Amino acid sequence: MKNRLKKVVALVGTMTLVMGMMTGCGSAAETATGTTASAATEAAAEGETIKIGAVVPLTGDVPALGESAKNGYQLAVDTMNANGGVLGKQVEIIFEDDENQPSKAPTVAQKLIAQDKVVGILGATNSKCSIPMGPICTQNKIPMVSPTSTNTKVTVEGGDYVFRACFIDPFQGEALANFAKDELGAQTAAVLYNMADDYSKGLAEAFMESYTAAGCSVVAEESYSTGESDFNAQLTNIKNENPDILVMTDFYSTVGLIAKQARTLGIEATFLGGDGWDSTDLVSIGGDAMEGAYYSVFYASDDTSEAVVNFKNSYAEAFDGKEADGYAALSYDAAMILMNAIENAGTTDSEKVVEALNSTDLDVVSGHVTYDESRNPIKPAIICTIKDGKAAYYTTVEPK
Amino acid sequence: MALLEVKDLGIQFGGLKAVDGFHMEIGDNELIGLIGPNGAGKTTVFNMLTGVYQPTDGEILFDGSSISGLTTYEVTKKHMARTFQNIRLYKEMSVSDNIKTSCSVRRKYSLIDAIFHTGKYYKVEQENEEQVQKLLKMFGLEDKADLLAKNLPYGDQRRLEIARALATEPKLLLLDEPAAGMNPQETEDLAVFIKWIKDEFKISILLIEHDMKLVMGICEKITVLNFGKIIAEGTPKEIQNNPQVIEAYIGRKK
Amino acid sequence: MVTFFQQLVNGISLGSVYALIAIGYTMVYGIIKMVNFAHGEIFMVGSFLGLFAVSVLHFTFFPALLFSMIGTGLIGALIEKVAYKPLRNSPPITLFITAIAISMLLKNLVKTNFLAGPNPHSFPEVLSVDVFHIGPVQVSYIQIIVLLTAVILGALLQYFVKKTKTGYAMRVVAYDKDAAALMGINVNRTITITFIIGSALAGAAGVLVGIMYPRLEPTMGTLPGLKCFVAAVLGGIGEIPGAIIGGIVIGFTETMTKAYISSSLADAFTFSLLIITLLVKPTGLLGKKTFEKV
Amino acid sequence: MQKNMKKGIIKIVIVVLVFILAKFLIREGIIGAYTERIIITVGINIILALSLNLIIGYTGQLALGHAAFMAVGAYVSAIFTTKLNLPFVPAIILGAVAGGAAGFLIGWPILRLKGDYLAICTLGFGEIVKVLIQNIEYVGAARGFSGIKLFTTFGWIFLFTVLAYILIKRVVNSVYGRDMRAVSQDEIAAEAMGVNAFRAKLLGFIIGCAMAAFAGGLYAHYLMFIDPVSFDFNKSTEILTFVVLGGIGSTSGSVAGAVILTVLPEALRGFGDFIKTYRMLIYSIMIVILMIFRPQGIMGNRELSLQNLMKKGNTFNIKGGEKDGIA
Repeated sequence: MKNRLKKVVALVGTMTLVMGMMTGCGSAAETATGTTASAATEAAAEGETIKIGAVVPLTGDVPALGESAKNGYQLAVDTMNANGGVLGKQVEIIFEDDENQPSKAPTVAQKLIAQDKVVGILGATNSKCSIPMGPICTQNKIPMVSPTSTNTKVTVEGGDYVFRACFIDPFQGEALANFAKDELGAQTAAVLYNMADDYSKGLAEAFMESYTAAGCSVVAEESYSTGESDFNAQLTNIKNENPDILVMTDFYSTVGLIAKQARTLGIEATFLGGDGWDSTDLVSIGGDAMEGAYYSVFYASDDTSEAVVNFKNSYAEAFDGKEADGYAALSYDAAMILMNAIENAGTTDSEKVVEALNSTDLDVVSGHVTYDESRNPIKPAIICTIKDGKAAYYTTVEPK
Repeated sequence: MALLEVKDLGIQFGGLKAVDGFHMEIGDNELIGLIGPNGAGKTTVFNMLTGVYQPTDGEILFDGSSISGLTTYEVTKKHMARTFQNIRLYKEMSVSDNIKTSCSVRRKYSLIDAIFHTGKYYKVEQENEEQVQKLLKMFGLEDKADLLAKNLPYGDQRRLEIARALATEPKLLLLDEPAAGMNPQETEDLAVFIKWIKDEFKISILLIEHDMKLVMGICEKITVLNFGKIIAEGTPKEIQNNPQVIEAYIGRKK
Repeated sequence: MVTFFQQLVNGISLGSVYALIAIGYTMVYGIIKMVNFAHGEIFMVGSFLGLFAVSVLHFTFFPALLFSMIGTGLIGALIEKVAYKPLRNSPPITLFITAIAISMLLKNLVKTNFLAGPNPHSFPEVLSVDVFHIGPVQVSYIQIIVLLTAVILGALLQYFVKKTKTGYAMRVVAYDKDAAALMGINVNRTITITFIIGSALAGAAGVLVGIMYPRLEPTMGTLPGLKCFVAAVLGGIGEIPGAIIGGIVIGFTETMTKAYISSSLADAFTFSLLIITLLVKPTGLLGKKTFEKV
Repeated sequence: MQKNMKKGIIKIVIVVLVFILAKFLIREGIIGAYTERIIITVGINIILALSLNLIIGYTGQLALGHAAFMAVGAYVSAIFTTKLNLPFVPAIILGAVAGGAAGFLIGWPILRLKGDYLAICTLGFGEIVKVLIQNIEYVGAARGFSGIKLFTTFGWIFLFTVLAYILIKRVVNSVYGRDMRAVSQDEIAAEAMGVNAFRAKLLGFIIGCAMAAFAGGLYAHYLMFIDPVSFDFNKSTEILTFVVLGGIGSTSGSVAGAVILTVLPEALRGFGDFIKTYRMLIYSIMIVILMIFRPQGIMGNRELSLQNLMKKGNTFNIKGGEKDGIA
């Protein structure tokens, strides 16, 4: 009998341990008065700091973007705290890693809201994480500002609490299409995109739509999937069509590779691309094949406007000489937009902060920001070009 | 009508005629021996009878219907079970589960019964359990029911393999060198044991064996195979002083 | 018509890359009947070793190739000794799961900041980039080098396996590991040598691929690894000439699918090719029939 | 008959008690929204681990494309609820049926293959499904399928996880489970004992795939957004690690593996960056060591079940299969 009793006690013990572990790591901060999250934000306001959450891809397949985003957010918060913080209180930023996975983003957002009692969330960096995160923030009535998610669904399906700091794919596609038609006078285009990547496919489709609408023709549409490195088959078909421009809407590492293979195959078309190109490694991988290429970007690193220069210097200073890329700049802007809205709203109550966000009228690093009715910013797109191995500002495309 | 009728059975592996013109008849409740030097084709005959190999020619009639061309489990369903030369038990399963698996050939219930634990499920499981206990008692394995098959001593593993074959309620049991690796005393017990099974279960047994004492002792008829052909058939006494058999085993006297 | 020949050249050049990796796969599987799932990752490590040799040690092409082959060979031997040897006679599932774990380990190890870090790197130009024109069709210098290396290494390996003593020992171990041990063949040494050669070949392929497609990232090994297993199986697993033919066929079909059918379904075609081959002719084009004796 | 009935009732009472306790904790806010999300993820991962364990552990077939069937279930059920406005439960059941059908479709040709070939073919099938979904615009292709209604709550998850556990226990302890295990031990001997080996393997495969699809349905209606990339080879390996860590061929082992590997990273979320950044590295090293020193995983083929506890003798009595006829 004793033996069996001991075993029963052991099982009950392990059961409670597991339950404890689960509730423990979940409820440490939650055993507040069990009120809904939004009311809790008032409780936090009395505390000494204003807590803001930030969801970034620190691990997973794009940690470089995560690092830039984290630096951008941190710099914005430090600058804000330096001159008095928000509503007289210091701002505390809490980072969480979504591993660039759609299944992880909502969980960490929920953690930030429920456990850390944040008043607003910055992120996520990529659209595929922002889309599932949006409804969580709206449900919990916590404002969310995504710095670099360009997929339209982020705000459309995210709900009233979801904003973003960058332009959306259709606008970037349209800007590129008009730029190609008017500035470059290109009548025929070939498009090569990564059909397994939501950003690449989205931007390619947006470009093709605007380009054909503007009266030009897409003579070749080719695609590939993630991890592929041989594009000769697609490029040979494209060479056959002899297009004026070749549009590649993927990230800098793949674009560099395609550009090299295209030039080796003897394709003379001008290369065109989107914000995914924005990295110092683009030229190191693409080499001189990138010379004379154009790409739309959130911000031009060699822009001479005072806001950009200050940002770049303080970024280099804060992060031992690292050069700020588009992701860092936009993350910085998103943080500024959110903090500015809290300042204007005079309280951390989310309804008022959302109202303030909607009426944002602010100059940030990537230009002047005001919001349209579906909470997307009306902002110019900047076109850069690669001249003797370096990215150079070329022109700005104003929103219609 | 004989239980098993084999006419002109043969199989060819590439150029080699492994078995040629094999014939045999087994009536009800008979114990037949099949002997021959190593590589004579004994196990190949077994594998043809049980559907492991498809014979290239010849006919196998069992219990009135032809079974040449059926798969192994269809042959077993028609009440012919076998054991293997080197023991092939389910090593990581318990002794009782090894036997219970064979019971499902006869008594089965649908997946729905299994999931919703219907009355039929309990009835069939109960019957299977009873049969397993019966066989365990008969084979003296009841106290080892929960042990893993791989942990049993060699003799018990041999007996478990026979018990597992008997659980499929065969009419004809094929034993492939059951006495392999046994000392004289164990072979002696095995001979008594096989005879007892034949009478207790009222089944026929076809026995492949090298141990002459065992085969001559208990078999009613013996067939001798050499290089795939039958060289002699008859009662143990006839076989013992048949010149071809002696020659096949011992070689010709100069 | 011109594009067809150009696509043909593209197909063969891609195929020769796959052949180079497939040789390693087929050798290891042929000898110890084990799919070294981490082979794709050893190929990736080979690329990074090549990059290290060229950019840090400033080696030229040939010394960098040797450096990478020696490096990957040692890593192959280490993996075999540490992870695979203790499991030599455990069920295939355990071995397969260990291989998956090793590939995860290599991928994440290279991803750490101590080594290459997560971001893509570019391979400096070591071989001349000029291009030859045979009529309208053009072939780049690197494509020729890769094809030649695949054929030469394949022939060398075939000679080694068929003619030398160790090669003979390998074939015996492939046939029956336990019997070979009884015949006085040092089975462990033979298996280690097999792993060294297989991994060194993957290292060579890594360097060549690094030069041909100069974008290196820790995850670059998985997809080619899979496709080269398909090539090895298609050619008849365990057959070295089969691996080369299998590689060329896979490279060819992939290129033709991309060119003429749909470039987004190319991978699906490659894997369906694998499933069809295994069902129609499980031993592949050149493989021998083996069956289990009851 | 009564003895089984008595034990059955005790188990049901315990399960209901735990449910009420959990519901109470949630209402009181002791289990906050964040922990509730973890519990839901744990539930889904348990069902996935149980379904894969049926294929790998009991039927002995190393299938590496499990995430593909989860994808089939997720997308099919999402189409039914979001595009055709079917209610939740029929939709995920139809998703499971679709998963089972896909299991049959791919199982029929592939299950004739052995060991390594089977593993690579199922892996290849996983990639094919991913590429196909990426090419279907109706479900948003690579951009993902968003706007799926939120249906999966704690209540549903608790119910379906318990049901899944009971289903697996009952299949494993039935004639069909024994046939599967016999086939995985020695296919030729099993056939000689009257077991149709191919059918046993196919049945195990279909049930496993249907259950994975069911879990996919729950996943889709909890995350409200699914995209092809989240059902790739990494997801299949993740499920494989649950089964391997828990113990291949042990039902409660799979549950333990799923719980530990889901709660651990969340519990460690608070601690230093070291574990977070090197998590995958630690997992892979752990598996290699595990395979060498403890290939049977934590639980081996033992079973921690109430049944053993009630009996004299130790909780982890070593025996081949599950003796108790009841869940």
